[in-house]
Parts: sequence; C-alpha cells; structure tokens
Amino acid sequence: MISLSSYLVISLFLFLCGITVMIARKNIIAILLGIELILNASALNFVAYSRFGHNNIDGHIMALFIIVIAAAEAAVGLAIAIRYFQNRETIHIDSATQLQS
Amino acid sequence: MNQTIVSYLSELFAVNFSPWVVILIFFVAVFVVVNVMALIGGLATYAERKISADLQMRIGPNRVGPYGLLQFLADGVKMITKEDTIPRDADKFIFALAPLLCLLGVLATLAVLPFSSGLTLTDLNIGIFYLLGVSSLVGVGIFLGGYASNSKWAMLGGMRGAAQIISYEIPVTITILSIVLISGSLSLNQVVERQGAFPNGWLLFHNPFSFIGFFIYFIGALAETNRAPFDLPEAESELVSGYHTEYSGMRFAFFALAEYIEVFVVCAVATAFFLGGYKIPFNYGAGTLLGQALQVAMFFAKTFALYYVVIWIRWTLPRLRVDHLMTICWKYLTPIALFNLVGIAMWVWLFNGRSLYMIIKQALVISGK
Amino acid sequence: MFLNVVFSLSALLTVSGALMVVVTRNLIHSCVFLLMSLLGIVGLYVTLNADFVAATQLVVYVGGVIVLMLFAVMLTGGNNTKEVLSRFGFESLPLMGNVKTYFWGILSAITMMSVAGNLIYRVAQSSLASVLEQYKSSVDEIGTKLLTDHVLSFEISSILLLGALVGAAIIARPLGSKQLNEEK
Amino acid sequence: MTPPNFDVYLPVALLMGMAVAMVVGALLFGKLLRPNKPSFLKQSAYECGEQPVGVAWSYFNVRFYVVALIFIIFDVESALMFPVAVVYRRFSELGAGASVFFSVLIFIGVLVVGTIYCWSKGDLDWVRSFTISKDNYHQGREQ
Repeated sequence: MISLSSYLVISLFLFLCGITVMIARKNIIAILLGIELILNASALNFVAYSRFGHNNIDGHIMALFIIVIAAAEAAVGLAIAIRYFQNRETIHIDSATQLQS
Repeated sequence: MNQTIVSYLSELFAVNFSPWVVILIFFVAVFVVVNVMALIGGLATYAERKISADLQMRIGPNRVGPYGLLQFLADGVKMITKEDTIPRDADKFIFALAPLLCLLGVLATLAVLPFSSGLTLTDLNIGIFYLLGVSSLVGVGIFLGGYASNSKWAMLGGMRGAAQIISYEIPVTITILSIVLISGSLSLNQVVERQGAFPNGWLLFHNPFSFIGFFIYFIGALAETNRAPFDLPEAESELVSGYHTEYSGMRFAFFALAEYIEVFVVCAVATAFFLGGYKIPFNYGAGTLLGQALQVAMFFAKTFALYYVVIWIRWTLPRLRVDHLMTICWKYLTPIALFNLVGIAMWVWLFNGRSLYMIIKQALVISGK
Repeated sequence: MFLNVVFSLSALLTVSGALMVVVTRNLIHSCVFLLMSLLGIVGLYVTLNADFVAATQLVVYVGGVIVLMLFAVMLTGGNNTKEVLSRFGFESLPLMGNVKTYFWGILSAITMMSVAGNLIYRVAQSSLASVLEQYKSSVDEIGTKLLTDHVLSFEISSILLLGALVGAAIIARPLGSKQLNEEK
Repeated sequence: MTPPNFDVYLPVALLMGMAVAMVVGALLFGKLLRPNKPSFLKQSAYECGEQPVGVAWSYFNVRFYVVALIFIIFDVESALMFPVAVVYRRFSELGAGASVFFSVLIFIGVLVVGTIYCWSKGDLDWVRSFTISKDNYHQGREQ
C-alpha cells in the first residue's frame, strides 16, 4: 500500500545519493549534479506532504518555486564552472586553492 | 470532465468496461495510432520525394508498387537488413540510447493529439504543456546521438542541432502561451472546442496578434524539427549529415522516423491551435460515429495541407547560415513573440476575450437597432 | 492497481538512476542517469496527483537543466578529464580522503540516518493518508493561488530570473567581447 | 481508498512502452537478418577517408552555453506563466482584468529588461564581433 512514508524513503535515498555525489566526486559539474538531486528530493517531499495532508495546493507551488530556483542556480553554477575552466584549463576541485590561508 | 477514448466508447455503447477490458481497448487504440503514425512517417518520405520531383519537373519514385507507393516499405526492408556498425571508439550505451530517446519523445506526444472530440487518446488537462515537455526529450536525444558517435562531424552537428532546437523552443512556447491566454485551457480538446468551424471562428483570425503568432509558431516549429531552411545540423554539404553520420541501418531509420512523425505532430498542433482542429460546419452528426469519422477526416485534411506546405518550403528556400539562424531566433522571433503575448493579454483584458469578428458583429447589431 | 504499477516503476527508475549517478565515472553517463532519475520523479509526481508539477519538471529539468549540464560538460574538457587517483590507489572507488574524513563522515552519516529513520517511523505510525479523489487538474488552482495569495513570490521570482540571467551571462561571456574593444 | 481514474495516464505509459518495444524489437529482429562482419576499417569513425586523428572533443565556443542559459531562463518564465495564462481570462471576466494584466506585464517586463541588456552587450549574436585581432585576444586573457 503506498503511504506517505514510502515517498519519504525515496526522497531520503535521493538526498543521500546527492550528498554522496557531492562528497565523492572531484569535478565541479558532478557536484552540481549532486545539488540537483538534493533539490529534487526536497521538492518530492513537499508534493508528498501536500498530497497526503489534506490535499492543499501550497505544496505544489513550493515545488514549482524549488524547480525555478534550481534552474537559476544550475545556470549560474555552470557559468562559474566554465569561466573556471577558461582560466585554469581544468575543473578539478583540488586545484581551487587560492582562497586557502 | 476528462474524457479518454475509453470513457467516450463506454458512453457511446452505454456499457462500462471492467478494468482489464479498459486496458485492452487502450492497448488496441495505442497500437492503431502508432501504426498509423509509422505509416504516415513512411508515406511522408514518399510524399516528400514525389512533391520535390513535382516541383523540379521530374517524376518521383514510381517503380515500387502502384505510382511508387510502396517505396517506403522497400526502404524499410533495406534498413532492417542493412548491417549497422557501431564505431570502435563510440560510447556503446549512449549510442544505443539516443535513437530511443528521440522516438520516445515523439511517440509520447501522440497521447494528447486531438483527432476528434471523442477519439483523442487522452484529454489531459495539461495537454500542451505535457507535449512541450516531452518533445524537449528529442533535443537531448539528438545531442547524445552526436556526442556518442565520437566523430568530429557528429559532435559538432549534435551541438548545433541541440542549440538550434532549444533556442527555437522559446518563440514556440511563448506563442502557445499567448494562445492559451485566449482559450483559457491547456488541454488541446478544450482549445479546439472553443473555436468555430468556419474561418471566422478560428483562432487564426481571432485578433491581429494571434495572426502573427501563427507564423511565428510555424517558423519556430520548422526550425525545431530541423526542416526546411533551418536544417543546418544535418546539412549534407558541411556536416556530412550531422549528428547521425555514424548511424546506419535501423538506428538511422529511427532518427528519420522520429523526425517525420514530429513534423506531423507539429502540424497537428498548429491545426488544433490556429485552424480550428477537427470542427466541422453545423456540428453535423455530433453524437454518431459518422460525425467522429468526419471530424477525424477534417483534422487529417488540415494537417496534411500544412504538411504539404512544410515540404513545399523545403524545396524552395535556401539554407540559412548559423549566425543568421540564431539572429532570426533571438533578435526577431523572440521579441515579436513577447510583443504578441503582451498584445494578446491587453486584447483579452480590454475586449473580454471576444474575437475581432464578434466585436464587429456586436457593433453592427447595436448600430443597427 | 494501475497506481501501484506506475508507483513501483517510477520509484525503481528514480532509485536506480540516483544510484548510477553515484557509481559511474564518466560525466556524460552520470548526466544521462540523472535524466533517468528525473523521469522517474515525473512518474512519482503523477502518482501524487500533481500533474502540473510533473509537466514543469519535464519541461524545465529534462528539457533545460540536463541540456545545460551536457553543454557545460562539453565546454569544459568533455569526457577525457582524468580523476586524481586516491592515496590508496582506489581508482575505481570514488571515495577519497584520510582517516579523519572517514571518521567524521561515518559519524555524520549515523546521526543523519537516526534522525531520518525516527521521522519516517513516526510518520508511518501516524498513517497520515487521505482519500485520493477522482483525477482533477491542479493547473487552475495553482493559477488562482499564484495570482492571489502568492503574487509577491510570483513577481520576485522574475527578479530572481533576471539576476540569474544577467549574472550568468556576464560570467560566461567570452573574454574578447564588445566591452573589451570599448576599453581599447 | 477509491482508486482514482488513473486511466487518463494509461495511454502515455502504453505509448512509451510501445516506443521501447519498437526500438528493441526492430534491433533484435534485425540482428537475425543482418550480416555482421565487423572489420577494423568499417568501424573507424568517418573522416572523409582519412585516418581519424585525436579525440573528437575540441574547444567549443562559449556561445553554445549562453544560448542554453537564455533558453532555460525563458523556459522557466513560461513554465511559471502557464497557470497564470489559464486563469487569466476568468479573472478578466470577473473584473480583476487590470490587476492581472499589470502583474503579467511586470513579470514579463523585468525579463525583457534582461534580454535588452544581453542584446546590447552582444551576447545574442552568434559570431562575436571579431574586430579584435589575435594578439589582444591573448592580451585579454592575461588580464
């Protein structure tokens, strides 16, 4: 029987996958992929709660705005990654050490 | 309420089906629609070669079958029996996935096409928005096809193809947005129901902005399906047939089939949105199956007329350069589409959504009294 | 019955897509698996009766963000970026770092799992489930809500998009462009 | 829990299943009929008869990304505008036409300002205005 907790388990798994990708991968664009997974997990939670909790529409609107913000964030993040590649010829995360003390 | 083909049939025959019969009917309906579309895709190649021959004062294919009608079957058999080689350093997994994505994107749009008031496969409330989302899969499929074959031409063709498709999706989306503004519903059946059968009821002549909108939609749709003057990604002269250079045999047939079915889908959306879809005059025989058959015939007649125009344009206009292609999209089509959107918003607000014809008629009636 | 089939299929697609994003080395493959996971999430939204959010996810994510990611991968070194081998030569395993990071990693993993498990357990007990009524579209309700209650966030999101557009355009603009000539 | 009438989405699922079955079926069926004699030459990438040199990836210009960027911003904008467009006519008939029209105008106007900025800065034209010569391009990179 499909209940709210099944959706929560799926979004938890998505969240964990996103965090693992962000930690384990050494490439800026792979990290942005992880961020997309985490944002999707949160949007899925909102819609699941809006469906199982008295069917109000605010969960859908929140998920809509999460998608809007995720798209804008991905656009700017990838622009930074491309400009970083133009200057450093590599987008390996370990080469970004200028700010370290 | 939402009407699928099954609920229409159960209404017609006044019997409600058990769930398994529902699935069976849906399976038969989907099977018929996919086969009809594959047939239309095949016949489109035949029609294209015949019409281009006619335009160039020569005789098209007429060897295989009567008047060459079975030419596309011959091509199909050749495609199946031709060896499809996968380049050595290609990316096997994505090489096989790309044509699947293209075909998936195109066939999934058939669910919402309004063939007639009852025979639409499913009348989703988010019809046109679902159609835009699913047809954006084709852009991803084309890019992956170009990337996976790992040759310079294919990669450049894939990049250019994807860039062209996604940039021309903007004028198309904004024009569809402005038509939804007038008709007030996303589902294609509702948009068609709100139009009249005679040209005065069509959304094309609803107001001057939607008139311009039709041409913007048509140009954008031509570019989105890589046809006519915008077929740069597979330009034979420069990119050696672009993203599907390395594909041969059946995989290439999927790309070609997806393109021809997508041209049909685009023309179908144009008729549904601008040319009054399946509406027949005086709503003749609305309830009976005969009425449905007439509506389907009207829908296909209008769509094939647009299809003829698409093929006709292909053999008359020269191909565009890349920067002209992008300049037209971003510096001409998108600004005009945005201007149309604001214009139509103002029109609906000021005239309460009445069409030009209605306003003039009411003005005459009032002055007549 | 059909609801369970759609739910299990799309949940399988989502979970396997997300897992494959973690495991694959190749960047383009991880983008394709993210695309698969997003298509699974579209199916999940459909089972949650959120048809407009599913269509938006399809249009914006599948049609926009994935294409953006693929373009960015092609613009930054394509697929031939060699990942640095970890100190212990675990080239195949994506995990890297010394003992300290593993220790803190496992500690934070345990705390996160306990909090999440507790939450899901309590939710499973509360059996928060309302009847899923007949299929009705959410587009009209979202439209009225957007124009009445959430007008402010509707307008602010256009300013957010403006900021993203101008910012990303400035950052991604190639060096030899117009204003460089003006300075000359 | 009354099962909602989900048969609205059944054709979508069936069509996608049909597409997958079509591709896999045609390829498997073809495998029986097709000759399969892979030779080294046949499998090399196409390079007008020459030997393919180096990897296929080359330095692509950034303008591809700028196009995708502007696309996604407008895509998100039209995704937000669709629900508003659906209820726009009802609102204008109820008499709230003015407020709805101006909120839509502001929403689009803000983004038109962004487009005008990108246009003036030369982001929209596909071929950068290559009035700069080769050396100050590199000089530009040292900055």
